[in-house]
Amino acid sequence: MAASLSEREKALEEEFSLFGDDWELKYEHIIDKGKKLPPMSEAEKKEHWLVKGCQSRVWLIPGRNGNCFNFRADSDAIITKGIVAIILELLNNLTADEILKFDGKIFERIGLMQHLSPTRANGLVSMINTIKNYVQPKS
Amino acid sequence: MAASLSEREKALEEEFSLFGDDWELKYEHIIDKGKKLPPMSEAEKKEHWLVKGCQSRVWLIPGRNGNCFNFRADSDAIITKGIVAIILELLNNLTADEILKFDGKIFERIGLMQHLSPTRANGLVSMINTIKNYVQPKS
Amino acid sequence: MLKTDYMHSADLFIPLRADFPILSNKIIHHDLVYFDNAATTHKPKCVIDAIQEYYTKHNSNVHRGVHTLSANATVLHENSRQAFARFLNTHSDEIIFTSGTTHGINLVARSLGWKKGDEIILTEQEHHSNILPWQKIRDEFGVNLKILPLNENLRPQWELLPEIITENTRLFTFVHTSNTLGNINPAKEIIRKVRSLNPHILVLLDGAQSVPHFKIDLNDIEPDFFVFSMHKAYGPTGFGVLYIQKKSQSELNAVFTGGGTIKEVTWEKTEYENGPLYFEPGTPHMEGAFASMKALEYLENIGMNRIFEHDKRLTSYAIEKIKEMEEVELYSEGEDICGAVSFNVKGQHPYDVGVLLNNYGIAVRTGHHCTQPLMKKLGIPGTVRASFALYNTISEIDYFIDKLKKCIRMLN
Amino acid sequence: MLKTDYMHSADLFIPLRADFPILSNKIIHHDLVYFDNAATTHKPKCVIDAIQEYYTKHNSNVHRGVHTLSANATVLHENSRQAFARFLNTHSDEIIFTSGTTHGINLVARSLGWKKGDEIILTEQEHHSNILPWQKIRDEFGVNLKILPLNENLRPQWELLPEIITENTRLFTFVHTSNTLGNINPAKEIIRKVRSLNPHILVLLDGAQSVPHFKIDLNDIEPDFFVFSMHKAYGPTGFGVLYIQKKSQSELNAVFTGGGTIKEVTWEKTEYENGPLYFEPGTPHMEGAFASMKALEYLENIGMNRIFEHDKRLTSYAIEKIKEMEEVELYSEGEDICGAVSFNVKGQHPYDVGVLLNNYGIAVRTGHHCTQPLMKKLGIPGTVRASFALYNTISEIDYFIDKLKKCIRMLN
Ligand SMILES: Cc1ncc(COP(=O)(O)O)c(C=O)c1O
Ligand SMILES: Cc1ncc(COP(=O)(O)O)c(C=O)c1O
Repeated sequence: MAASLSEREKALEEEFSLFGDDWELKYEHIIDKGKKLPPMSEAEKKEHWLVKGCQSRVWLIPGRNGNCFNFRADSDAIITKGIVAIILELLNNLTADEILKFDGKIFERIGLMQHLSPTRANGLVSMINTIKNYVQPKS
Repeated sequence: MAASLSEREKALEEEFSLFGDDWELKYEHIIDKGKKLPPMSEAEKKEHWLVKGCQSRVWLIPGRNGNCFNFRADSDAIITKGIVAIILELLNNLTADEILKFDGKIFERIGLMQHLSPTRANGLVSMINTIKNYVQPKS
Repeated sequence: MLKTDYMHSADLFIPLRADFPILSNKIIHHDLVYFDNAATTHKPKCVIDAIQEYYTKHNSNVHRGVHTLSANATVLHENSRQAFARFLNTHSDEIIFTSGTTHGINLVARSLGWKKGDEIILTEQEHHSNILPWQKIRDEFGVNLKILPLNENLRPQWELLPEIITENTRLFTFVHTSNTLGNINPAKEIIRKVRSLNPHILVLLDGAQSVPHFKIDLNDIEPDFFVFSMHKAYGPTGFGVLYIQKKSQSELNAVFTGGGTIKEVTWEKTEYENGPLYFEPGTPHMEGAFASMKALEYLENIGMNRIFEHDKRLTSYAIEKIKEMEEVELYSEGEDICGAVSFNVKGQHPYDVGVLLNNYGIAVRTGHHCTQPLMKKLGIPGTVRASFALYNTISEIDYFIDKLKKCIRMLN
Repeated sequence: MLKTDYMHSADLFIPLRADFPILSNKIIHHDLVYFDNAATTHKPKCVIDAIQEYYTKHNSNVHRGVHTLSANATVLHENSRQAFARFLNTHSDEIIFTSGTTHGINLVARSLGWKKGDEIILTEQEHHSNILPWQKIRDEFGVNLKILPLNENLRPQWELLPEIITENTRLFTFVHTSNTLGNINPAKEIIRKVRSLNPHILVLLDGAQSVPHFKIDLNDIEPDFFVFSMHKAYGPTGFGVLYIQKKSQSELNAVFTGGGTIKEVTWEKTEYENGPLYFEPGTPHMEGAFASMKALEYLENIGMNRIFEHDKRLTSYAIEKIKEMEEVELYSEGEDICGAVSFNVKGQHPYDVGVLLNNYGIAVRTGHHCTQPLMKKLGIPGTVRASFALYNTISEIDYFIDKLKKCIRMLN
């Protein structure tokens, strides 16, 4: 069975704790994660998959695997892409119930954001909302 | 010959200096002046003679006496009427040249106003402007 | 008996006077007795300090910035929206920041589409800011403006609503608390009644004078639009709120537009934002939002219900005292008056009374209070209005009554 | 050589940094290097203190009050109008107080009457706030919107004016200094040219980015309308000015109205005030007017010409340094740039650059800067923009260039 959301968050915190207070190392790590995330083909980067409300463009394509969800994503900004990569690491192959528990606070805990601001610049809140919207049982 | 504007202002200052800092006496005096100013008949209180920009209504009817001007005025507020009475005391029977020199600062000197504010509440500035407008040689 | 009662309630607020630095100023050698609160209230130290804090710690343009100052300023700005939602018991996506009541009303007037024959109804008590925008709409679009007249007690004749409202009535607008008379209109009941007569009517409630004095529960009152200014509610100047009920937002086509309101702009076409941002073009009054949040917190800490009690008792006490003076004609009478009291000294112009009171350090407002149609109804050029805030006291009213008597003697 | 020169001029301003309390804040353990001044500038202590002074000494509603506080507040308010007239070399009855640039532009757009076939011309450099209001006018009134395109140096092709201007052209509007590129448009010459082609054209000049950097002489430039925001010129938020040339005032039928704008109101008809008050419905942002006056005095004390020299040298120095980096694409080039510099790191998204710079305490703005049509022209999603104020220094630019190099290494 796949690790639970909280287990994954814990693992991520440990991963980032290695860098201590060194933000340069942290960002290099994120940039690295961004680079490693397989890019989408240009054909896939449809308007329809754009997440609204980010300064950089983020495409997010949902998929299912039985009860679990599987997202693919890309961005034209590498740091955003790294953050997207982390979100996918945390949420892919989880059930809707688990995904809906995700609050993004982990990004504060690993020291990447001071607070999840509603600013449209970093589209984190938009990304999370878009994902939740996909997995939310439709009434 | 009638006293000049500056002589009249000086006399007025002396008149008010009697009251020292006692504003109640000053205002009683002004109210008194207001009461003594002959009222206009209702028929004379035409829209046309209204001075714009006072909180109370002020009617001002210009008249001439050779080279000199002669105004009559009334107001529905007694303090305003007292102030109008003072203005008439100061300006009636003077030439345009003299009248155009009037700056209203005397009201600060006799301690009636802290400064000639552009506020529309006390219409002093409007009254002075209206009078000057009448006496201004028309081009 | 009654008096002790008043004293008691008012006394509890006396320590709060220390929160308002301006109150220690002298006016012509007298302590300032500020009874012009319906025009604008003074600000507690926490609000003044908040402005200083804003500019020394947080200042930055909101929304799109990625840098820390900007991200923080954005959080603070949106926190303020949430504070308003909490304060008014509604949702933050219904809170539009404006520069004041007047701006909010104009925004609604201009953002609704009008067609010839539409009807707008307002009461004879309205403030010019809730008259002129509708007059303009009338003149430009051939809309009918209908007036709900006042009865002899100077209250709107609500019982005429069934006659006056038709299927063409598009908007009904009324003042929550009259700035001249101080009477509180029963907004919730009126709005229910209006909707029962025509469910499609939009209702705008002018809360400029209600917000400072009592708890507003928009979830309960349910207007489509609610407007007020923070400068009248212990907050900064240049800042106000327009509440637009979620389901009515789609009726509006924002009249003003510009930076910050869009998703995407091309020469051909612009895709606009949804929600409040759509109505807030340009850099907002960020200091105003921040300081207003602090003002709301200040009021919440005291408690709006206690403020209401205080202001009401002060008002009732003033009414009681004025009624004892037979030289005075009182226009504000009744159990529903809170915050403002209008009167005249018989045979005297309000201006004269105001000027003399000022010499005792007492600031009242005189004139038409931007309600000329109401003055016309009363057949007078204006009134003297004493209006109260949480920092006013019973002894200030006693002082005022005493000096009013002196003024009357001087004028006679 | 050149460098010493820069240093010298910039050095003279270093002591002024102490006037800006926010500059001593730390951002993520770094000194704040604030290069987001085109979004909003910080405020000198005298402006912050003025706000405190306003609320502790002067606060009162202006215009109709007879009491001392109100009379004084009115004097201060009108003094502020006179201060603006002096600052801009014009007359106080041409100064209309607004809530900002965007508000001013919308006010003009909505207050002019339009007919089908009228033409509005604007440049490809405009800010959304100077595009969207005209798009709305186009869509509602069937007015034609014509775009003056940019040449390869990203300057408007002024030489096309004779082609593009016709007898139907009602309004020409352009930005004085581009907020994205920083280029100063030769306003005076352009306006003369436009008028020579059609003397009836109204000209609106968007001064949001010029007022903070150089002396504006409206008597010399002679636009019909001039708009700016004080928050970008060391003043408070929520306050701006719309200048309307006296002889053009009669062309406007104010779109927003309300308390304070009238001589007399009856149900049938309203007689409006003349001059600025006609355009200023509602209680003004009195604190804003007062604090802005202090901001103008602060700038006048330093001298706008010295500020221009300082800001220009800083900008030129930044351009020179950026041009030395071959990984960077610079969009702001030329002798006419002052205050803002836009660039991108080749192959990198501006967002990434902005986020990394922020971690060094450097606040730049990234994105489209509310100039999407210009971005489209450039074929990019956005830029990194560094924009300067009088408190910035040459050594801050050196630090920024150094860290920019680090960021580029991290991203590659
Ligand atoms: C050139 C230009 N015009 C207009 C604006 C809009 O100014 P404000 O947001 O203060 O209304 C700005 C600033 O964002 C600007 O830079
Ligand atoms: C009832 C009422 N409506 C509207 C207004 C206008 O408010 P503002 O001047 O803050 O826009 C006022 C205050 O003057 C008011 O008392």
